[in-house]
Amino acid sequence: MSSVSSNAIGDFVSPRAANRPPHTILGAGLALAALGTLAAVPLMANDYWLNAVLIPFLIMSLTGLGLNLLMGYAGQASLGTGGFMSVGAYATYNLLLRLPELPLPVSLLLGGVIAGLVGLIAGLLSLRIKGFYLVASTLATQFFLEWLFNQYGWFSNYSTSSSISAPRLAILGHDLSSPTGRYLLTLATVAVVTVIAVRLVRSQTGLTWMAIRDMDTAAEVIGIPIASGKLKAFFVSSLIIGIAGALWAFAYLGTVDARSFNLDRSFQVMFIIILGGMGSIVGNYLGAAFMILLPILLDHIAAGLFGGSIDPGQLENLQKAFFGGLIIWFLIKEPNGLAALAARLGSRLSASLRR
Amino acid sequence: MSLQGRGLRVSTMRWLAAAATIGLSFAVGAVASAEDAKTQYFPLSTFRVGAYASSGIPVWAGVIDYFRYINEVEGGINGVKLVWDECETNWEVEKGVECYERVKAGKNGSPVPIFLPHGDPISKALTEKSAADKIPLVTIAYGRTEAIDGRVFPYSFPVVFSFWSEASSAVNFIAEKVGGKEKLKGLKIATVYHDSPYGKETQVPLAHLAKTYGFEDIQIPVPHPGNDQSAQWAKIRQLKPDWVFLRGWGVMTPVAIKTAAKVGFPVDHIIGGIWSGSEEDVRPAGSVAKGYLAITPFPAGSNFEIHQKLKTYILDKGLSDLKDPKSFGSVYYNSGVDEAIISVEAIRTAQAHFGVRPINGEEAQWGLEHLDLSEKRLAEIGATGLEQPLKLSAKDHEGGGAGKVLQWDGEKWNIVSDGWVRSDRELLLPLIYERAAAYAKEKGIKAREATN
Amino acid sequence: MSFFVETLVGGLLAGVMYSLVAIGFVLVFKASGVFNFAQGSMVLCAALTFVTLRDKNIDFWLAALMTLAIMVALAIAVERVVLRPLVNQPQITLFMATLGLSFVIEGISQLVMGASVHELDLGIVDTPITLGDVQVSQFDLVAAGTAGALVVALSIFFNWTRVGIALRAIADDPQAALSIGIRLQRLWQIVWGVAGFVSLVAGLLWGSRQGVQFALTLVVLKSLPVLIIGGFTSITGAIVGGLIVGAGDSLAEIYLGNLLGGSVSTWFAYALAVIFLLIRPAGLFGETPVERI
Amino acid sequence: MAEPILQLKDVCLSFRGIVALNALSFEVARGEICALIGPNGAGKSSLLNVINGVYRANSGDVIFNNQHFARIRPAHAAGLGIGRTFQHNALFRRLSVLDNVLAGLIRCSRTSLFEHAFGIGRDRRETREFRRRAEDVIAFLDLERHRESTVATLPYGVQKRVDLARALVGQPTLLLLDEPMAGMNQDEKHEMSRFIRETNRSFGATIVLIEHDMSVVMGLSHHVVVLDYGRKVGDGTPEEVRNNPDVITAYLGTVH
Repeated sequence: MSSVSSNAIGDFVSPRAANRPPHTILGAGLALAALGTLAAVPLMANDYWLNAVLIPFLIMSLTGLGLNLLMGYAGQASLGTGGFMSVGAYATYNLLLRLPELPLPVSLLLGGVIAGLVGLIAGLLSLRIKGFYLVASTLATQFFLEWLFNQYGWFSNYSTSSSISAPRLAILGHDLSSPTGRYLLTLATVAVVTVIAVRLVRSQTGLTWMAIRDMDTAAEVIGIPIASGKLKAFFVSSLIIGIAGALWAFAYLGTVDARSFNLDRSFQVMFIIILGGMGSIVGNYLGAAFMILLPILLDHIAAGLFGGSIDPGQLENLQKAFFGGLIIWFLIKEPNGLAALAARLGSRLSASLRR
Repeated sequence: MSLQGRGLRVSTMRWLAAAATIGLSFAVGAVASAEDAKTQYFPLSTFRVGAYASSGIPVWAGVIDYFRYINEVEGGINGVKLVWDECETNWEVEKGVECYERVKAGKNGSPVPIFLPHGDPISKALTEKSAADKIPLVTIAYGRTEAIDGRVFPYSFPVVFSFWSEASSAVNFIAEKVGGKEKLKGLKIATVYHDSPYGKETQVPLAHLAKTYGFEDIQIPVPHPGNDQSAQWAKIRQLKPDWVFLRGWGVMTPVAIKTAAKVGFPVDHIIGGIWSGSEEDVRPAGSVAKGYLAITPFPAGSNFEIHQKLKTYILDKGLSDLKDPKSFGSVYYNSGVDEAIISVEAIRTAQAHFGVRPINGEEAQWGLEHLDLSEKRLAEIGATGLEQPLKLSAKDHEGGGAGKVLQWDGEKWNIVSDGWVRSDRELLLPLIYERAAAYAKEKGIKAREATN
Repeated sequence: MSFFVETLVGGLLAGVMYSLVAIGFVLVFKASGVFNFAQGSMVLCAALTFVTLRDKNIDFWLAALMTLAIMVALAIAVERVVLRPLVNQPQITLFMATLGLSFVIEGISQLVMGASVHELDLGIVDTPITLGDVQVSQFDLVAAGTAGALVVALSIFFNWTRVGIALRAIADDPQAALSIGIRLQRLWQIVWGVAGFVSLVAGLLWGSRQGVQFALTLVVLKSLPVLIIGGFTSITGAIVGGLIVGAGDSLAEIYLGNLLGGSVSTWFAYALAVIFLLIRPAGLFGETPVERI
Repeated sequence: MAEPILQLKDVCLSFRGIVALNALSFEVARGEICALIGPNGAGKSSLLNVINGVYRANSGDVIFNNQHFARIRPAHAAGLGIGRTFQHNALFRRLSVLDNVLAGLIRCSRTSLFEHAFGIGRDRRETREFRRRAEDVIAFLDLERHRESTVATLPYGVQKRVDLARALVGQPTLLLLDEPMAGMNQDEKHEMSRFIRETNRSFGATIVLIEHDMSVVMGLSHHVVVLDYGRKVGDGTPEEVRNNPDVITAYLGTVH
């Protein structure tokens, strides 16, 4: 019980969720439908919904996706997520600033790649350290990066606040600084990355990751390249997280400093994938919905129910406690995450349809 | 299976409920009742939970009490009553932005005149958004110092006391103590600062002042949250500065005071900055804090005229937002009152120009840039001594730039500086304008012409 | 030189304060394999309860006793509501659950006892003592003493009481222990109770040092590297780790800080921990899990 | 006796002072089925672990295909064509049978991360190729009806077969089977023996296996090596071994 094994993390993945979801075609169809709806949103939603709800929701889903590849598929837990987001953000910022001739998507991608390389370096630890000690050691990366960007003015172009703010966002002359523009930029990025991620987890690479997750010792004996597998996982994961970080900085907040990517962020993302479902792509979206939308929802409900009647401070504390309780409740009721729940719903649905 | 089934049904229902509620709140958000509102909407972003709640709570109390006073006693601003609702930020950037986005559209047709971000990081995150939405940010004693240049930052107002003025006034107070600025030469002044963008804001001005007056400028960072400072104060003990300028936030201040005592540094030679100078900062330090100094634009005290009014009309009537009456007249409470006064006066000025009605951000921006809080006006409000006279313009979004120095006697703060300690604004403004220009250049902003 | 010694001593003593928190982690992890992130909230909860009682002019020891009672009640509740349903879940899930738990504890404590900052005076005069030309803080000495006493008490508890022996059995081989009829739930309740007691002690010392306020929860962040270095399962490790981290931090802040521009202590402890891990992947005193195929 | 594919010379191995293998020497001829027998703790599994580099011999020499590799990494051993199944189930529990078998081919993959991400270059061809090879082995070990099911849900006997399939798909020249029939009933054992014999014949793989059930061993193997406390006490054809007095005292007496 006191022994710590990397499988502890792998064990979490529900068998079905691991690879090749049951009804792939159905899934793809649903995904397309969802994408369509999301793309149509700007027509109806107001700025508040784009700026404060949908954009962060999408970006956090993307971050979850990144971490899920590392943790849910390759079984390597990390709390460096916030740090990798900040690398993506600061790298993209400096690329946009210092190489203005680069088109936005390229800078985004390069920013991601740089984050990926940093992740790869951090991932070297995983070659020797396992399980919880690895989790704890990724905190070193988290805090170091936070410090680095706060400490050295160069990264933030020596702005007084050592915070960075979005240069003009534009693709081929189309200005994207409007809420709708930023929303569509985010949506497009998320869609593309998701498709690639799905390809990846169904490829040899994905298989390698899951083999490492399920039984690393055996995997090594049958000649699966453990080390490179782990490092690839760290690279890809951090790359995606980096892109998400850049979007968070420029498509969502507009201005950030390193503390927007602090440990709480890392925890938030880990919540997203655990509540959503480890080793599941859909899970990231469900988890993000839970973590981003629910607090706002609680806020609205609370305001609606007891607006004014109770002292707002008390109300806030109540909400916090309630949210915490909800998380625990979910972990107990749905240990395999919302994805498993959704899968069950789906199968029930199709069953009832057949009847 | 049956159990699974139940879990399933329950969760299905929850999600339906969730969806419904989202839809509902969305509808509510969208349907801003078309009927032209007679009231002035004034959203408040608050932090009543999280690490800084203790500092936040008295602030809103101050704001809300003054608003209530305006509504109850003066019947609103020229008859236009204020309505407000709160949005919790936890002092986190994301939540702050979310709140801003939630409220910026106004409420029931009543527009947002002014947004008080209440948090240095939040205000920085909102700088551009607010300019785009034409909603002025009033950041009293925090926020971007460059924003003093309204030609580049039309919608950011670091009114009253920017961090640069804070630093400069602190130095000038030391000069006052040692007997003249020429005596500053050769002094060692160590700044112990919260290692964050906020904490670093004073590095540039202090370096400049050190060059000008010939004192030695020592900078000692304290990592967030600052609950262990043995290393920093060991360093102080080694360097033996004559004065320590303490720019903390949250738990950092009491720990600093206690650790100072631990290494035997005289507490009456520590000058706390604006955010290290409240009751909430020194009380936890206990007896060792006796003699501790702090510079602030919101002098503590409950015997200003306005406080008498607030007491009779609000507190005694049980209308106050203050849960613990001890905080009445505390630094943070008074900062709230200050904020409220400036906001209300800005709206008043705007009304004088655009007509008596709920006014929007653009009009409030004009109001702020033409705000003139003369001695006379302050006297009418009853804020003489609480608030310094100030006059804003497009070229100067700060106005005042002076603070008072308080000393903690173990029970309460006493004002020990004679009147307001001015900062060397004329010395620093050129630097500020330079930085603003640089910012404009980086962002491709075209500085507008100063209208006044 | 005296400056160096002073920094070192100051650091070591500061480190002990972190050990105090780390010990709580170790206890829980040993017994239930749970990496209890709510430890920080428990520290806050304990301190807040204590001062609230004190503000009602309740006698010191009585207040301490009542607080302890509340912490034990909390421990039992946690075992019932959180741990029992999650038994056999992977550690990461339990870890996340404790994060959720921390929200609950923080939310409720502040809901009930408010968010304002309290002073906590243990009546320890904190005038520095000077040995040679090296200054030492009385308060820190007291803290160190307390920590030492705590460790002794705990090691007696674990080596001589039936609970302790049962606990070691659990740590060694859960199945076997269960099969010889050790009641896991009861054991967990006891251990979490003890952890509650430890967090009370930590809460009092930290509280009197920085005032009782939300920031108390943040001490966790510094006690993590302490754990990594010492190993998740060793109380001795917690102390040694604390000393290493404390000393390392202070010296780094002074000597490395000058090179790198300060605040290095935000990450230095973790970097140190990683270096230790690379040498000993399960911490100085932790047991390495054996892998057979 | 044909030329040896595998030779061990004075291999010694000990953990924290406990001797697992004591100056052990024997040879395995190409294409034979060699059984390692001996009571529990005789060091059989340790021996396999030395052969494919999981453990490193403290001294002595291991020669495979005339290359010396007492100091080899498991991955490398696999690359040289040493397949391996495990005593304690070491399958990828949450993956389907097909994926488990495919995992056995990963080491043969020549495609890059980039190709996988975009499904370009050799990726598609390789995927098809691997799929075919996996299907063949699955058919050979008649696992078709389990192809898509998660291994954790399969009966023990079948899992053992999946383990074999995973090792086999890489077309090893030497196959190490660690108690392939442990915990099987007679029918399953016979079935498994058939598969092993088939493997040996049609894939031409040399097989070294650990087994307790003497009847199976005697029926199946061409060559038997008897271990006891890390020493070799018998080596020869089943008949020779059956009639070897040391073996009888050391071992046969103790088994059912």
